[in-house]
Amino acid sequence: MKRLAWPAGILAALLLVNLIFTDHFFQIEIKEGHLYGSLIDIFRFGAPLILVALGMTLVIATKGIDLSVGSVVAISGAMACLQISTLEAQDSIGGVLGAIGVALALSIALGIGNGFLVAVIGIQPIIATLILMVAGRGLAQLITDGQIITINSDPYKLIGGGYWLTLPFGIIIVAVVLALIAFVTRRLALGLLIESVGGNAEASRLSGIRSHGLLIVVYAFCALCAGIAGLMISSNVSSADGNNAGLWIELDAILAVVIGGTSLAGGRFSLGGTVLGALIIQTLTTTIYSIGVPPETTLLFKALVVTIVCLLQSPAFRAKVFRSRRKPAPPTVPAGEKVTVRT
Amino acid sequence: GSGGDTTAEGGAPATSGGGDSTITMGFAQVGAESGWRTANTKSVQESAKAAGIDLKFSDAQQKQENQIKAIRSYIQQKVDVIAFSPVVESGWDTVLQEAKAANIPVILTDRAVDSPDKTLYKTFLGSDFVEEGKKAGQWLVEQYASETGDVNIVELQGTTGSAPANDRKSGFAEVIGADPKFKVIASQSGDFTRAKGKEVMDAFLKANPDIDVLYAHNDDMGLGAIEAIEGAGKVPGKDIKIITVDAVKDGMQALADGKINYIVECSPLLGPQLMDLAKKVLAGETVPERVVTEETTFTQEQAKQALPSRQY
Amino acid sequence: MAEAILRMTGIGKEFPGVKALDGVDFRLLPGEVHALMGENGAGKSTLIKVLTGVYSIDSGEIELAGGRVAFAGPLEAQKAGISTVYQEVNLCRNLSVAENVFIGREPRKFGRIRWREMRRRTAELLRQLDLPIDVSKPLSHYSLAIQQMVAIARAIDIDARVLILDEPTSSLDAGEVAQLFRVMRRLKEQGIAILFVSHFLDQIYEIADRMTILRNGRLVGEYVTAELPQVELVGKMIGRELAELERLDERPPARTSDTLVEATELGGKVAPFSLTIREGEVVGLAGLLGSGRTEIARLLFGADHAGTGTLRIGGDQVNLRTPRAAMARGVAFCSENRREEGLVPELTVRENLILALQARRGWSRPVPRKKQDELVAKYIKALNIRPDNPEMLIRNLSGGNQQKVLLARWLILEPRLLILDEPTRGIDVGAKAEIQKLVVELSDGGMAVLFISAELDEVLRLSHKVAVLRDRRLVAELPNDDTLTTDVLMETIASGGAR
Amino acid sequence: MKTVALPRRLPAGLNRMPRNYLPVLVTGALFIAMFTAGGIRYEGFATGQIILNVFIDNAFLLVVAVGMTFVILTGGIDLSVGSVVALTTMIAASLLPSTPSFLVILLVLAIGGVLGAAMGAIIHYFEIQPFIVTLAGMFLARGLCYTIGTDSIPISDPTFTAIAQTRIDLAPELWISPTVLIALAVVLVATYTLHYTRLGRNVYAVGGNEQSALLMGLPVARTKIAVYTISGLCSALGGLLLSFYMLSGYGLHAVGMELDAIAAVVIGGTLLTGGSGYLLGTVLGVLVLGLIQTVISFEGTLSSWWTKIVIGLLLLVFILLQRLIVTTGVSRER
Ligand SMILES: Nc1ncnc2c1ncn2[C@@H]1O[C@H](COP(=O)(O)OP(=O)(O)OP(=O)(O)O)[C@@H](O)[C@H]1O
Ligand SMILES: Nc1ncnc2c1ncn2[C@@H]1O[C@H](COP(=O)(O)OP(=O)(O)OP(=O)(O)O)[C@@H](O)[C@H]1O
Ligand SMILES: [Mg+2]
Ligand SMILES: [Mg+2]
Repeated sequence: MKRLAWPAGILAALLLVNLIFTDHFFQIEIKEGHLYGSLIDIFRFGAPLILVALGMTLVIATKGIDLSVGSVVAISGAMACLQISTLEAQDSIGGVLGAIGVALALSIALGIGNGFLVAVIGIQPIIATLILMVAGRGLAQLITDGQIITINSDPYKLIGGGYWLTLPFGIIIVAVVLALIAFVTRRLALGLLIESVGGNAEASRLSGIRSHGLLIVVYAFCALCAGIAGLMISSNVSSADGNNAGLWIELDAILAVVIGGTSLAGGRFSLGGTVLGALIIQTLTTTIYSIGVPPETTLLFKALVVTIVCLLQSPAFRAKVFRSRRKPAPPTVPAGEKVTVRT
Repeated sequence: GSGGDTTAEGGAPATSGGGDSTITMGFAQVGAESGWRTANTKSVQESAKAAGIDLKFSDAQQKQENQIKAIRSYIQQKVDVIAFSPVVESGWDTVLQEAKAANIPVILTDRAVDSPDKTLYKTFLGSDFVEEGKKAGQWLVEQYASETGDVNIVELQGTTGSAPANDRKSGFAEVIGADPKFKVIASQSGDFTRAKGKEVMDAFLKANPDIDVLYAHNDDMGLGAIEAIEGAGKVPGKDIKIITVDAVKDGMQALADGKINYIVECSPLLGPQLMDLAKKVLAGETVPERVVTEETTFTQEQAKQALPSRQY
Repeated sequence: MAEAILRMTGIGKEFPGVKALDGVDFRLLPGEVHALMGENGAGKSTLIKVLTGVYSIDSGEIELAGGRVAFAGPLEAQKAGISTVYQEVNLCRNLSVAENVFIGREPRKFGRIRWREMRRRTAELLRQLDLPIDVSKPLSHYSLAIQQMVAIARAIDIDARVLILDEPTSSLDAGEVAQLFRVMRRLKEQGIAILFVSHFLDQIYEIADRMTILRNGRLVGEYVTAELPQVELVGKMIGRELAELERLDERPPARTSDTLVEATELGGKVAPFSLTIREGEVVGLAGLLGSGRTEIARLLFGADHAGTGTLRIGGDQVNLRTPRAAMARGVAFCSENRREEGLVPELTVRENLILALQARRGWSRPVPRKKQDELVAKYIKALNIRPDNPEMLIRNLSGGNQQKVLLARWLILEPRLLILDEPTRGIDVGAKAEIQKLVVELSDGGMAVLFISAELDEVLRLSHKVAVLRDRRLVAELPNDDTLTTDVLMETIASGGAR
Repeated sequence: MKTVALPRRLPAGLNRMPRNYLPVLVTGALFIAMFTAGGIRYEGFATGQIILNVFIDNAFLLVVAVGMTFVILTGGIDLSVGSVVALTTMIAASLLPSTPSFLVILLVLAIGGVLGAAMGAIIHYFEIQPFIVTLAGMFLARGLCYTIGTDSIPISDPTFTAIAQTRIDLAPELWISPTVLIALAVVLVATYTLHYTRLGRNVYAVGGNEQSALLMGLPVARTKIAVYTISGLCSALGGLLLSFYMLSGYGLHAVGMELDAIAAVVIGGTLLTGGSGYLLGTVLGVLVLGLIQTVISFEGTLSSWWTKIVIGLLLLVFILLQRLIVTTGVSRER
């Protein structure tokens, strides 16, 4: 896939930087019966971001945006932990599943709310989801009563902090969700319909696409992804923090989507690109921690990398800067004829 | 008024909320960014109720400008006394002058302001973050007094730029800086959260094979780091010694369990003292310029004893 | 012969996979109207865009008034005295009509825009084109044809040495075209060189002095219009003879089949009207700009809500709330406004083509890829869509080819009623004949067609009956018998149906 | 018999006014309704000073939102504004002890403008999405703040303090700060620019359809770079107003202000897709956000989380009403 070449190249370059600056970065060993190493960490901590970004990809493909994912992350984690904390036996699988069900159902309901505001009422997505972004944090804290709910449940711990067949369980969840989305959008026709609505909403309506329903589904799905990510994040530290869980994850997710090559103007989307984009961001974060960038300069470093990534990805930039090297030689130009190139 | 027996006298303001004799206090809280802060809010709210003070509460969501707006609106609402926990030290002069002009006394909690004009507020009640950092450093110095080799320390800082992060870092650095064997080999922001604490610690563990000590600016980051340490197959509290600040319940539990070695307390329970001070100020009594909250430190033994009676 | 004001030599332009222009020479003399002719996708628009700096050229050179130029963009071209109307209406629909005419050169005093003056001058200008509309309304308020007129007004008001008009008349009716030609002649007398693109051969023969013909991005030749008979012109454009047109010229007999659609006092933005369409019947809608043809079509398709009246389709009374509901009843609607209401520009030809079919099947039942490829191949061939690469993004197709794809989108649904709003807009003679033939075949096969076109000839040629609109009111319904001619139609339109 | 109202040709002005300004009018009406409701519910609310306080407390946001309006009208977005505000306060605070205040003011304005112009140029010439470029700008500016220092730096410069503490009395019990005047001046200049200059009209054209604007021969590059420059300048000016307001520079100032500014612009009826909206709407948007905050602090009993929930709910109700009235209004007009 040529479209993914640039994000993949950038990811490789970032990893290379680590190879040079950090010892043992590529070392993967088995510890405590599971894989252990920096690369594994990137997947482990990147899993929630990948999930949120996948949901966001679909929303962005419809020409929308969802700012509320961070809040949904917090709400879902809070809800699940609250339920589990009231269980008699926190290790009961049934109880944990119930809690997860409630949390995800709530997430979906919130997503449907977003979709309703956008599709039916016709509110601009950024503002429609901003409402939940603001109120949702409050809701999450209302659920936790402003405290951090700590739980002690092994089955729940598995979701975000556990391992299965030596692999971090979060990665398996991501793989399953990714496969599901890929199937529904690329094997079935949902992807085409989403891209069509995002590309030209009026033309899609006149072609008979039920765009309202579609939008609601997409926002609900995005919230579901955020909900699962919320479970992972809270499970990873066995506690729910209504105020901080998923803070600013919407920005990272949007960044991941765009780095992955999906345009915020809607239309075409690339799931693979999004996954790569999220991995780039997580690698960047891990890199910052490992090579010891001081916290004060972290943001400068991030700005630098994001700028370089975007410049490299921009065909216009490549055309302008590397023009001398890659100027296409038109086969029909007779020798000696002057060629004018627009600058 | 109901239950309020404190009438405004002496140096009390000329205006009074609603014209009755109940004291109205405007309290501008920073936000609810942590369990600590929530406990602080609760304490203020509960003790206001207990003291029969009518509390107007506002939440600034960690933004100084919001806090200023809230204070200004309290002036507009003609409350009797204003209390607030400044987000940062600087930048309060203008609004405090407005309060002074409106004859409304101001009490600072949790954190001071750096205004040269000390008449802008009546008193300051709260902890000293630099002192907390120093206490953490002192314990470390004592523990490793006999150690001759290097002591490798990693630090989990609070939110970049926030006052507790800045001060706890500098107080700690000041104390351990006296002895070159203490080396801070990595220091990153964990945003005061468990999730970040775990993530950063995971990276630290991989990049630095021998870490002796972890200093976390709050319990939550420490708790997250403990998980990372366990995940790496090491024993928190033994292989890596852990010092944190705050002493919230989960932290105390971990301390009692031996996973943390030392906690410097930072008490959020300022409410009763605050109400007391407010009444005194309104009654025209003189109050000290600085009231330091009673805070202690906990070792593992002390934690086991204190745990059953912890309120937050 | 006078010295050429514009000379392009050996122009080459290649897009990924397509050689749009290949060594084309072109020259334009002052005071002439020069037609640029060619099939859809021949490279006409590309030549124009290359000239005005929208695209850079791969090879060749451009001289304007003797000096070599390479414009970095339309702004520079405009400054050098080249005023252009591009093929798609390229105006800002959110701005008022007056602003669209004057933006970038607003009348100002001390840097302050003089709105009143601007509106006054716009109104005056549009009056010259016989278009007395409210110039302070946003452009989006008006139909595509009016937008096209506004674009023309803008271009002719710009002080220019060269005026380029890329298919300006594609949705205009005869009256508007006459106005435009009057203005063009006046400009020509002032020595302005005019480059004119149109697929209406009559118009070419009426206005053009000379013509340049392109085929597949190559120059066929430069001719004096008067010396080149129509048949030969067509032959040179499409590279073969065209016989179909004549065959269609016999009158279709009136249909007596079952009624498919019956609208009774149906009203919305148009005055309540009644209209019946039988199975297999082609009903033409005739009327001037903004007479409400499109709005009738939209009502029948559920794209707009009907405020009053009833609609029966296939005997059942229906209340169409969405296009989807209409599609479920077997109605299809190919909009006149392909950019806003048709194309999904970022999708491929294939995806655009199967879009409505897929929408009807829903997201969970994808059209199998093999079926897609078959359908697409079939229609690419049937409609001669070029380039014949189904995986090309539709926005990279030439205007006429885009139109064909959109038409195909609806044809594959095999609807019971097909509403075609200006389906032949911007389509070349060859393909136009194909489409007309297709309409006849479809209606013979039992499909009802509501046919809207600004070209009365075409309406007459295809329709079993013609409904005439004036001022958003259906004023007459005429059977297409021997007595009906374009003149009669024109008269009916003008008199408001007092026949 | 039912009849259809055919669009008649009304006099230009009359016909144009209502439809275009409807969202703004509705927003204004709802604002007044909200203020009235607050006045009924809370003692001491329905005073002129409350409105003036909203202006005083939001002067900086207003200025920033004005810049954001330009950007959004072209269909872009500028996420860097909050950080640039913070950077401005930080630079001002760190330079003021040793540099004359007017130099500092010029310098920060220049920095804001240059940053904006740079982002605009990258967005236009390299065809990178504004969201990303300005996000990088946001990281950059915030990062620069921390590089200057992580502590909050007090400002004690006499000029700044004087501006900060001056009260302009309008009437007894009614006063404003000089910052309000500055903000209002910015609004006036910006309104004039948008409606009476070519730059302003080009902004609308580019937002309406960039491709068309280009083909119409409009200076698209210049316009796009200009709006980001304006936004940068406005952010820097907003930063100065914030330094007057706070008398301090701090890297954590104005966190998330970009969202407030965007929200204000959008609440004011401007479309994020560009090409449609008015500055008056933005002013109303800022006032609405400010009034919601005032209501919250008058309510005075809300816990931290209920504060957020109520802000969200008020916003929701406001937007629903606005949307409802505007759509029914428009459909009735047709
Ligand atoms: N941006 C582009 N990218 C790729 N191919 C393009 C692009 N623009 C045009 N083409 C191709 O160049 C060829 C010439 O197109 P052009 O638009 O010039 O045709 P035209 O003669 O104007 O046709 P029409 O009569 O349909 O308007 C077509 O094959 C078209 O597909
Ligand atoms: N002369 C006019 N004055 C005012 N409004 C007009 C005028 N002409 C058209 N309109 C507006 O243009 C819109 C489009 O009309 P419609 O598209 O139904 O016409 P049409 O017969 O299809 O004409 P066209 O050939 O322009 O497509 C209508 O909403 C109408 O209000
Ligand atoms: Mg063309
Ligand atoms: Mg029409």
